Amino acid sequence: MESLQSKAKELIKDASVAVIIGYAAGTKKGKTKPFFAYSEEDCEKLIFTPECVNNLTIYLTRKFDFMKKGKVAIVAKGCDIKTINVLIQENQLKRDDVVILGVSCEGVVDKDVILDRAELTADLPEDKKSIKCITCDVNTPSDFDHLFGEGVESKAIEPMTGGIYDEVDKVRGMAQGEKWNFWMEHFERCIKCYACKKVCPLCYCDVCITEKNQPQWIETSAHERGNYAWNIKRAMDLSGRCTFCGECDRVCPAEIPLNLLNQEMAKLNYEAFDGYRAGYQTEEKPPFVSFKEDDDEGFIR
Amino acid sequence: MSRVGVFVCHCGTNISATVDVAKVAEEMKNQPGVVYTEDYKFMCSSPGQGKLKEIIDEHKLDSVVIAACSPHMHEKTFRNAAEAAGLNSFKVEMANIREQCSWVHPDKAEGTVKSLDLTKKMIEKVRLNEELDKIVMPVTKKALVIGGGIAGIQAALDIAAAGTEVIIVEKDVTLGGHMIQLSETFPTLDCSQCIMTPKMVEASLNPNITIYTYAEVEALDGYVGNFRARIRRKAKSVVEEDCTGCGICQEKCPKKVDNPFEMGHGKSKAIAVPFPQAVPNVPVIDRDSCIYYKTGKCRICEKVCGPKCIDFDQQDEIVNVDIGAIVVATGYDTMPLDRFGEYGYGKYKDVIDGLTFERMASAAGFTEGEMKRPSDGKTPETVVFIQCVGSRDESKGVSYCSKICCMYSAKQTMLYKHKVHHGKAHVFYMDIRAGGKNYEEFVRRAIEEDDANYIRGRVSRVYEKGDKLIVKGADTLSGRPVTIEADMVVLATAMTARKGADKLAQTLGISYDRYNFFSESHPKLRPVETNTAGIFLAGACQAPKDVPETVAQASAAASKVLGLLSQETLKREPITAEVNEANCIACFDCLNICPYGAITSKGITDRDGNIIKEVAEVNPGVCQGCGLCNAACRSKTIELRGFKDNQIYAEINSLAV
Amino acid sequence: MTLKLLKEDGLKKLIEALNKADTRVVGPKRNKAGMVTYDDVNADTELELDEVIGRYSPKDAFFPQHETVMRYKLDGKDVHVKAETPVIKETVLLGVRPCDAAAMISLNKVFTWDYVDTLFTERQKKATIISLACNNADESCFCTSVGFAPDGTEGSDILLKKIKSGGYLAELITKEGEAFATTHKSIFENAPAKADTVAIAEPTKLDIDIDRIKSWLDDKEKSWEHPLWEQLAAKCVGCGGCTFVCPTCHCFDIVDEPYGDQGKRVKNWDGCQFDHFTLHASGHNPREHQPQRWRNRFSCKFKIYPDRFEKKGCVGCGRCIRVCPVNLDITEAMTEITQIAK
Amino acid sequence: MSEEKVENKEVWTPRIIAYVCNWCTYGGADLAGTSRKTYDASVRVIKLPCTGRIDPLFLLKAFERGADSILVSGCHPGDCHYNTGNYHSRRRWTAFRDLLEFSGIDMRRIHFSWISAAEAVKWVDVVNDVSEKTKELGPYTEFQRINEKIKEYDGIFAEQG
Repeated sequence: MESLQSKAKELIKDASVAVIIGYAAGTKKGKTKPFFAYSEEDCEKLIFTPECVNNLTIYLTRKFDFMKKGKVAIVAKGCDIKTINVLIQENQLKRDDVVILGVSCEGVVDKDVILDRAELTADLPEDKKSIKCITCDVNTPSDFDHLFGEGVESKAIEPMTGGIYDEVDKVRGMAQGEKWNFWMEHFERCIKCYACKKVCPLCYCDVCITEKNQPQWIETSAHERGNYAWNIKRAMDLSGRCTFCGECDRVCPAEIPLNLLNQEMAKLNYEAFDGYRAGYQTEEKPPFVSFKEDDDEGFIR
Repeated sequence: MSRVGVFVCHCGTNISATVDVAKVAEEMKNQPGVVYTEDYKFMCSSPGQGKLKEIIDEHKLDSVVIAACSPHMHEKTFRNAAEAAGLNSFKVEMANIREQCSWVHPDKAEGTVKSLDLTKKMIEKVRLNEELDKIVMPVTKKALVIGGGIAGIQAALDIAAAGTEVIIVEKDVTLGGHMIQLSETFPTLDCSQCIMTPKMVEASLNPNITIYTYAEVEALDGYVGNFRARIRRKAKSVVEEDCTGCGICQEKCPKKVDNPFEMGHGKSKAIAVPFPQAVPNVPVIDRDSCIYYKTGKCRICEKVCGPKCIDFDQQDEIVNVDIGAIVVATGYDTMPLDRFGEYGYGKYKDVIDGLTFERMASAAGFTEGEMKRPSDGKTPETVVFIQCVGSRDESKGVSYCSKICCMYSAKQTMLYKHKVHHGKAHVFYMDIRAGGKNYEEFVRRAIEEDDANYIRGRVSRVYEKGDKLIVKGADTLSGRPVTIEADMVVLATAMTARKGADKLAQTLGISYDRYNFFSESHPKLRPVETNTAGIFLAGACQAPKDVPETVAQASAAASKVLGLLSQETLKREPITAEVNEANCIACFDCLNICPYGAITSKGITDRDGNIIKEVAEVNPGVCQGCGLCNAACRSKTIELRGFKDNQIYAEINSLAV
Repeated sequence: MTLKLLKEDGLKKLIEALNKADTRVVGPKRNKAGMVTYDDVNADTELELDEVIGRYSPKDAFFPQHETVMRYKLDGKDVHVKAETPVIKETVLLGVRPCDAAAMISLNKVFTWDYVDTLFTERQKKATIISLACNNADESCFCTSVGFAPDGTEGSDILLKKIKSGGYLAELITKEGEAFATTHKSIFENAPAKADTVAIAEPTKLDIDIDRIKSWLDDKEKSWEHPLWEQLAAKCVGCGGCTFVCPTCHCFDIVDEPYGDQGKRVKNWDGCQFDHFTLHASGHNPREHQPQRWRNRFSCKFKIYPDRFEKKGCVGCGRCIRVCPVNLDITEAMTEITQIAK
Repeated sequence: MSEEKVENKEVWTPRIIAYVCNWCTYGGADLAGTSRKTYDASVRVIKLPCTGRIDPLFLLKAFERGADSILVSGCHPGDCHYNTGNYHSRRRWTAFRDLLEFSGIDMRRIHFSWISAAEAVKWVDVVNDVSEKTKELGPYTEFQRINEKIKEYDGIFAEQG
């Protein structure tokens, strides 16, 4: 990643950017951490490995102050750039305010996978990859200002198949009662820590509905009723927006399969709304704020 | 704690027969916040309203629930009464225990249980109702009329007559619309040009009327009393102000083109007025046909023009106008006939439509009023008129009746007979619909005095044999097949909505039906209003109409406009969205979803005037209170007054089992 | 201190006996998602005693994440209010780690400090803690760096140590522990003179001096606005995972949950890492930025706790490190401050 | 046990919450009244300006508050008083229905319809059909179990409620 470091240094040196949001080695084996480089010296700590799982675009949102510091550079994988696109689409970010240091990526590690040093240089085996990487078609970023890592071809995939979508299909195939029990078993474990929303770059509301109690749509208690309402509300709010960075699923201390919920919605949006996939463009209006007169209404009598 | 008064109406026995109103009143006493309840025979009666006022005053009520009929029936009544007693009118809610309870649930026990629920639900809601003030808006005292046919002209003249400024936007080169194409009009047979031309001239001379021809409304912003229309004035390539209308350019122009005004039968020029009495009498260069625009050479018109008003480089001009009210009078089209192969239209030159016949019969038309069939110019000895071509025909055409064809076909047989005394007119009809003043008499005259042969039945086929058209049909009264050797066939084509009417409706934000005719607000009681306040309808853009009806509706629309514009300010319901600026994060889903463009971005500035954040802002004048934004907002930062989340929550929660 | 022996089938018998006595047993157990948490145990086979440590702390046994404290019901114009008096069973915390046992003492100080939270103290009073000394530690364990030990006895009534050949050596720490062993004397047998126990884990000893950290924190001039907070915690996304898994974090929120014309007042876990935790009704937030919130959590552990309760606020269980999605490592801060404060 | 069930069934009447728009379906329901058409009394109407105002949260809360079935009804496409409100809501419902179905909600308990102000008969038919189906299905115990569980867990205020 010498070229990434030297480009970063260059950007800092000629003051093109105020800060570079990237990754550095973590404190524990197999861990990396989000890192903010303000000086040329800092830039030497920047890395990019398959352990760089975080979606750093959260630091571009209003939840943080980085965008107030001036122009910001960010190390972003193809999947992270999808989030950037949605943020642009939703008026949260201006493309010109960010320098995208795109990194080619053949997959990052799944949660709880800790790689040996030797594995780090070799190709990452499929079973150690995060599930989002199985269906990735943006291995080489679609939009960037500078690209690092050559020769990685974006895979051609059939959208909404394989990987998580096979899991989605499994749940779709369950009987109604089975589905209910499946989700209740999961939601029962929810501890309402809201780590899912906190880590999500698209949950950027200043005041979340969960913080309102007049009225109290989402009960604060971590019981199934409140947990169900919360998880459904969140999946609904991310419908047509979620870019499958998988961060919520990764951070959930209760191991609730949040990817399943969000990707069900992604699949639905793709199927019902003309192949819409969030994060692949910045101009089109998202499905929930647009419509077609001939949208399907088979369910309405 | 709130002070709610609950009034349970018997509605005579309409409610009390199937709802235990006394029990409802009694049980509601126990509801939190309720300080007074009563059941009463007729709440909407004068004594009932008097009682309401009295109790509001006596018990210092801050909210009222009337459990009675539908709010659509009497909400206004009770809100006005409460307001008269000093209560904010939005602190009154109705529980619908009549239409949605006593009248539909005959079981008294069930009805009473439901009434209790419904009343309790509204108590819970009304306690959270906010005091709202009606929105006061200024009024721009100027009107816009879209369409310069008889409807538009009539509406404009009536509005202008009251001293109000009005703008006519006409898509065509001239005013006049379809009516100026007609030869003579039923049921009086007076010449259309003779009665229409003076109106056109009157409009053009009226100082209160501004006319934009060759222009279209491209966009509309704003709301009742405060619209802003963007009008595109297409380049005429002629400086209108300088043109004297001498006509020399048209005379010298070397490029002949088909004349659409003559239904393609006469010829016109690349620079022309459609007909000599056009208003304004200013020619327009048809850039698609003009030799200069194609080859860069010619410019003959420029050379011959005395006042030098030819401007080949003229650009479209955008005019923004502020107006308070709009009359839409865009008229109709006729149905394309390619679907009716059996009548041979397009295949045989002598099968023509009604409008072509009008031009043929017109003294100023392409035959100068003589009956000459298009194929060889011979005088047609036998003419067959076929009615309901496309109308009342769900399979190939439209299901509605085009309304005017019975009358104009009768008229056309008469015009024909008056010109070809020995000729014979046959009319195939389904039913004769002559329901207007002197209409039936007019049809009888065609039959009895002018010898038209009316055959009840449909034509199955028209085909050529020699120089004749063989019309095969059936006489359903006698049950026999009929074959007529005709020289000319005239089709009474269905009236349809203007092409692009749906697009205009979307631009204006008015609704339209499945045939693209614009929808009136109520078919009986609000026939000239649209559902968008401040926009009115006149003429055949709403449904097929004849001239007298069109003129009547135009005058009606004008009176609605004048009524509206006579007010200094308008008051409207404050059921509009509001933004919590502290929490708004400007994702603008609300802005994107709003059907009215009522939401815009606003910068919040600090003391030094620096923009520190962007938020959504609602223009309460434009907002119609649909609440789409409220549902779309993920954090419920934009809410609809009167239907806020806590109010709906209270309703749902009150129904907990 | 008395030593006893639990034979190989000792835990089995113990759980059976406790079940019979209608005593609640809480121990490390694998849930349906595959994580080990502390939950109700009905058989020794459910116990996951080899897991380094459970995902969450066992504090939930005394301080449930969701607890009703009061109920109300509207009755006409009246409101009936009823304090909650749940049935609290005798409970045994079995196989928890010594660090967690120690943490329960720290927690107790909070709930008995100014107001005695009887729901908490009742639960604690009725509980016997039988902890299990650690034979394994992972990279995140740091108890020895903050003055605790993998075989520490603080907070435990009984400490078990695994015997190589099977069974456990039981150290009866407290009077309650002794009484418990007496009640179950058929299970707690006399210990042999010498038992060969499995080696105790040795978590990496970090270069941390908590006294020095405390005095640095005491010196607010130096520490309060130190750039270190920003450097370390700028990346914190405020997910609060650390507070929910921490055995000594104890903040809660009290809210009303209505249901039709009735409802209840509940006490739910809250955390200082959430942005609205300190948000005032006015809109002002004294801890506006995440690094300030993280400074609070750090100070709470290493200054406020010792100042107010003369107890350590951190027992080195390492859960916050394991759960953190951005690798915000509390030991990194402790190591750095130890250096700075030199 | 079985006896108890039978007894319960006799006293149980379904609770159906209908979210309807002010202009079309509410008008249709009113017309049913003025035309004195009778129908099942288990429906409780909550009036909103437009189906576009109906939030998925309303449906969740209705189930949380014990609804056995839910009806959402508005203007036919093209009839919306607000031009496009029902088009937007149709999209929202497409997604939300899918989510509910995916998460195991019994979709036989959620109904959508377009009922114009003229369609009193349709209103009557739809309401009757929904309540009939709901009666066939019985109370929505699967969902209510969450409520019951919470009550049980806490030892509800049962004696006074």
